[in-house]
Amino acid sequence: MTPQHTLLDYSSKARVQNVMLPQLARLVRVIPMVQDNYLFLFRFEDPHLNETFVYKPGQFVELTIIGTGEAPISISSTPTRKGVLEMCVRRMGRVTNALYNLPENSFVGIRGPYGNGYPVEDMKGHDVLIVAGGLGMAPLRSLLNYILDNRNQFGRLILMYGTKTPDDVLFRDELESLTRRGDLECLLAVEQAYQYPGAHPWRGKIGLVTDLFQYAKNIDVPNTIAAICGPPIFYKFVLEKLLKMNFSKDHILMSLERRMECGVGKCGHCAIGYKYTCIDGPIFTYWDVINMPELIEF
Amino acid sequence: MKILKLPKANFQKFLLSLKNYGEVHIPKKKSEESYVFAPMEDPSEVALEYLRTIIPPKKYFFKPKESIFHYGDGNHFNEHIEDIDKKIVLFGLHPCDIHGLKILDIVFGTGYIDKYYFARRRNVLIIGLSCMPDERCFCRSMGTDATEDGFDLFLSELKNSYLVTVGSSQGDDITNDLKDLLGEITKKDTNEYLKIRNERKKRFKLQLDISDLPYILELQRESEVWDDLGKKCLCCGSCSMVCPTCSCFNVYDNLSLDTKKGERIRQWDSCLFKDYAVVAGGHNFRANRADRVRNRYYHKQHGFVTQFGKPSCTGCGRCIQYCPTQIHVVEVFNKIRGEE
Amino acid sequence: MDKDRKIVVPHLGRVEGHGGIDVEIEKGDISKVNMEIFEGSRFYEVLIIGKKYSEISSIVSRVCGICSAGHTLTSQMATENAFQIKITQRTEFLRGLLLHGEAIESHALHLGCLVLPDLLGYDGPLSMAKDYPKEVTIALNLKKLGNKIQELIGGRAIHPINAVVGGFGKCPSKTQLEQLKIELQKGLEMSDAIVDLFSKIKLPDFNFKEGIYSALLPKEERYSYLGDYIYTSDGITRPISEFRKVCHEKVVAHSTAKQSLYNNQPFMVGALARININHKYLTGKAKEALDKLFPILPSHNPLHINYAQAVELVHSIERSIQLIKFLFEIGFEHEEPVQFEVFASKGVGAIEVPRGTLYHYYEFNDKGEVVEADIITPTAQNLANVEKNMREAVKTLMQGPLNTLQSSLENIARAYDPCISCATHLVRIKFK
Amino acid sequence: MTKKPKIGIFGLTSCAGDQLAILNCEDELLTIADAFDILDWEMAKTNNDKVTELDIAFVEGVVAQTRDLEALQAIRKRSKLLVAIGTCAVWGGVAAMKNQIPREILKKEVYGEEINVVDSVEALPVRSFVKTDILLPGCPIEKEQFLQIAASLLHGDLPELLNFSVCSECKMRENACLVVEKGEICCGALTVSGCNARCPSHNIPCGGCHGPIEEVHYDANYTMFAQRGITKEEIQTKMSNFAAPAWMGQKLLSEIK
Ligand SMILES: Cc1cc2nc3c(=O)[nH]c(=O)nc-3n(C[C@H](O)[C@H](O)[C@H](O)COP(=O)(O)OP(=O)(O)OC[C@H]3O[C@@H](n4cnc5c(N)ncnc54)[C@H](O)[C@@H]3O)c2cc1C
Ligand code: SF4
Ligand code: SF4
Ligand code: SF4
Repeated sequence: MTPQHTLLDYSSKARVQNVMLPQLARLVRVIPMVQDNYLFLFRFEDPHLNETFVYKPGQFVELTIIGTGEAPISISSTPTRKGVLEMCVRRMGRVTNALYNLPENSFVGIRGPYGNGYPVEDMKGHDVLIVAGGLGMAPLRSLLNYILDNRNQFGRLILMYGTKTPDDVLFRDELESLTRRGDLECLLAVEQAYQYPGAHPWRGKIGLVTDLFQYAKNIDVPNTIAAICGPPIFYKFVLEKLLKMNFSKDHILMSLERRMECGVGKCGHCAIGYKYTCIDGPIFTYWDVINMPELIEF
Repeated sequence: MKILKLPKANFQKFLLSLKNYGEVHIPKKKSEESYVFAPMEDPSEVALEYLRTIIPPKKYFFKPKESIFHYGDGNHFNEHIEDIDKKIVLFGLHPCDIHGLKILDIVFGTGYIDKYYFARRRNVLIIGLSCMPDERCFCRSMGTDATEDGFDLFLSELKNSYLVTVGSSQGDDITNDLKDLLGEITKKDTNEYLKIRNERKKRFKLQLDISDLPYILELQRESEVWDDLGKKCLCCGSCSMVCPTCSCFNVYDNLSLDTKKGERIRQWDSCLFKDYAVVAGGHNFRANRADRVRNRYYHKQHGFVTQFGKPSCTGCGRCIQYCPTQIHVVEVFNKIRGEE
Repeated sequence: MDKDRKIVVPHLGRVEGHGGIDVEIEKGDISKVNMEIFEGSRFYEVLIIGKKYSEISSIVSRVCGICSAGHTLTSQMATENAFQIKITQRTEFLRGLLLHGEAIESHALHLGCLVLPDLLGYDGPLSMAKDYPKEVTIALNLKKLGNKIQELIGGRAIHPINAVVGGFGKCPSKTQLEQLKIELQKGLEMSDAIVDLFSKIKLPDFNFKEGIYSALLPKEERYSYLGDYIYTSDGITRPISEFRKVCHEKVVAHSTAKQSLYNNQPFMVGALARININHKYLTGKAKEALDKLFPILPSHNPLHINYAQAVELVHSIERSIQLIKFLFEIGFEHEEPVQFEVFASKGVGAIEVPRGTLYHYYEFNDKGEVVEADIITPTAQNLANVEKNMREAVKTLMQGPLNTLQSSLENIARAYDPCISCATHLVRIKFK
Repeated sequence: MTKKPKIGIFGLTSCAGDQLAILNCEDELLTIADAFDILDWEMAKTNNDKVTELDIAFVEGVVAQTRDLEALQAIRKRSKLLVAIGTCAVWGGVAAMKNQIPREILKKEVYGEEINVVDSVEALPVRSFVKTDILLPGCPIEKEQFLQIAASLLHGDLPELLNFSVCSECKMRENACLVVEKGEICCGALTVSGCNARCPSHNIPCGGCHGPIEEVHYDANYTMFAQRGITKEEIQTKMSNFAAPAWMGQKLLSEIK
């Protein structure tokens, strides 16, 4: 089991591409979405890389703000639309703050893609239920668009997305336009549709995200994969709902977040037992999550 | 396997000749009870009686603090690998430390490959040295009390000579170059070796039964043993720093005053530190000391075992010797096993 | 100028510490000249009561960041004096080096960063650097050299950690000292340039009267910052244990720093006092510098403190090179601090630190805990003399323009390099 | 930041060691003067601007008299960001060692019975009185950490310092542990890193001059020393040298009495 190391082995390993070294990229556009949650668009400086950078929905990159540091950020765009990498970033601390202060056209560093991503190959042929709460939409958007771009390879597609107010809805224009699509059941809910003068009127539902389940009739549970992402309280209720509907714990996909310093399974920070969030995750089945100690309390 | 004999009378010459293959580093005495691996200035400095150095050989491959790339000179991230061309002959590793490196080879070489580690690994010749355990050694329980590989040469001490086992083609080159210092082994040597070997076996005082330990740990997750440890542990991280297999690190940037040039640093970290599992927004996944201490033990004897089929503890006893509050791994696991 | 006038200079920039010169001139006559100290009290003499002998030096070091090495060593010497500890020769050499490091740093800082900008009309070294990059660089490099010595010997440039009662925690290695020696040799050339520069600057003389000077007498026939006897320029030599006879401390209403008087008279300590008393012991390049800067000795012009510091700068570098040679001669084996017994006792330590003689006195109980302490800093000793010099200067200068008067007084105060934090900050002038 | 940040460097009651530590950045000093617009720094220049609003104020020292407090409040008012530099400003430093003794008594001890002009209050760190944005402890501050903070601020980031104890740095330097081997009272496990374990690297036990780490484990420290026959009192007197208010907050010193 233990690999036998030889000098040849060492020297070949000393010659690999350096995973800690970012590639130079440019911040090409910043699109404000909701307060402290903007969409950032990046392109690699090396034009070749923009074509060859292959990733899966649910994977992330380590984003370097030059002079400040690095942070793991999920890719929000879909690999089916090449050229730009979109990242939906929440302003949280040092690195994310520096990104918000970064003028368009500045250089950044990107290395990745890392993580397992959604098992899209395995999901093919299945119905897919995407349930998002609040900012949890960010990593799921990549999956959503990926499925839409490969629509015929998947069965029924349902999106349920809930936020506090219409002002918190990520990708609102995009999602609202999707509600018109016939091959997607796009269900949006806000807890409070309070609207101020001049605001865009809310056309979605009012209530909790779990209330949306009543609008998605006849879900073929054994044939459906649920991908869910949201705050702890969200998990508590959505999981309850799904389990009650008899979803297999293996068919529920969740995205976890941990402190990461390397993204490549070396620094140790994201390890939970023998699983590394960065390489074995960040997408885990609910069954995995149950078996990982110190999980987030839902 | 080629095995030769180095008479003790030739030993100093042997050490000196190693200079031809790189900067020779040897165990040296640092204080009353402590030793370190350091460059050899004179062969007489070698502390052959040493059992464990404060910091294990990992420091040669995975540095306590190093700059991993630079930026600011043009629009590039410039890879920086310290000591990339430095040839070192590391003399005197005991079997547990050779196993320690073998474990790090797995950590840094599985999945994504850590170039920094291997760039230096390929430049360091490893010369092992046999040992007689003290009351803190439990390598025998970890299966790391002997090794068949992971070295270029291995010296087993007999009364008047060393058996020199050749473990690599580079090791073979050295023995060829130094053939004047070396001789053939005899039946008598073999017998002497066996005698010493049996004597050594008897010397182990400390034992840890690791059979089904992961399972027991699974059962004992909520044991009060962890809470008691949490009360005793300073979370100073000394045990992680001195452990041959602890390899967590932090990454941060150092910026120069012109705010353009900078470097990325990686520095040893420890899962015992309070901020280790803090995520943005402030949630700490292991806010209690007890959780953090437990994590270290679980990683060594549960997580790593599940992942790679063996524990990531070599039984070197460093954490026992250097824990300021005298927390003792073996005692901890024995308690957990209910075998106090 | 016979009107009542009042000027307030709440802080005098570029002096380490907080203080003001408070001068009141009433009807053309001086009614008051006070050095007013704004520094808060830290009560060191009380803080260390009950502390163990091993902890005192690191606490009292914090009296002053600039002469922290001096405080550390004086404190340790007082403790050693109390417990009758005899230190080794290596410790003596290393301590010498540390003190010279401090002198180099402190004199270079004062001359290059405070005095020169003043004399050349800049508000500080940073603005001066635009027109005199070379001079500022030399000063900074000399300062750095001093810090390097302190870092190497003391373990840290400010508040040394390596010096302990009875010796040092760790001795520098051969290669480190070799490297230092090379840098000291370069420093010697730089210090020449400083002497040259000062020899071209004429300092005003305000008709100062002959003063009283006090300094330690060197143990051997050479210029030194260490000694067991205090010499006062009235010709009396006393053992350091009688330091209270020389500096009789009094508390003055306008200051948190105490002032010292000798026979009820102000007196001067520091570089000029040392040069006035001990100049005959200078040799080598320092002697050349002395001859260049001091055609007449003794000098009674406090502004010549700056010249004296330049001479000492050269001396300290030369002597450091010599000390390194000695260290090489005795070798580099590891040496633990001297072991000793603790008993109820008293001890005094005295060192010539950059600003003058520093005294520490402690009384210990049988557990080696401090029961009484007294620290007399050079600035405290000089304060009364600064006031005296100012009175003299005001007499000469009163007829001149106001800003000349003010800047002259500030120059005098600054010449003393009053590290006020150790006693106390600096000049406020009020014309009533 | 595109414009040069306007800064001031100030000292309250202190030994000036932290300001000196900045002056000791000999190689970087001219760059610092170029990168920042130093409006107010009494220790290094005359003609100081006392009114213009500052982007950053670096403050050294403790509040030991009413004058210090007034100065501090004025600094806070004119500054967007306040950086407390040095253990005095962060924890109280040596001056706060015996805050439990009433100032009146201290005054009498040092200045005698008859004098009562000395303005003195209980010595407390800067952050006991005003909001401090960044804390850089150290007695004195470490040059490298100061430069790192300065560069971060210039870049527009809030600097972050690693927060673990001296022990880890000490081990990284491969020192023999002074507690383990010599049974000395070393404050390393209690004290925040940053100095690269200066003292233990010179065979001298740590005196705690950088102040405590965020999460000090008092009980474990006592146990550790007790295992070696060292009493609580001995540890406490040593611990109280540089950051007494922090320890007193733990109601430790009161336990002795
Ligand atoms: C797989 C994955 C995907 C993610 N995807 C997204 C995404 O798509 N969008 C998004 O907005 N966020 C995402 N995050 C979260 C994001 O990574 C964090 O919000 C981000 O790291 C914040 O970085 P910061 O520097 O701005 O925050 P900070 O709060 O400044 O730092 C972040 C973390 O680093 C620690 N830290 C930093 N410096 C130090 C130090 N010197 N000492 C001790 N601790 C330190 C903090 O404790 C904290 O845990 C993702 C996280 C993971 C793991
Ligand atoms: S856990 Fe302790 S005994 Fe095991 S390898 Fe690490 S330091 Fe050695
Ligand atoms: S060395 Fe001991 S006290 Fe320190 S973190 Fe490890 S177990 Fe805890
Ligand atoms: S080891 Fe301790 S006392 Fe020494 S410098 Fe560091 S923090 Fe200060």
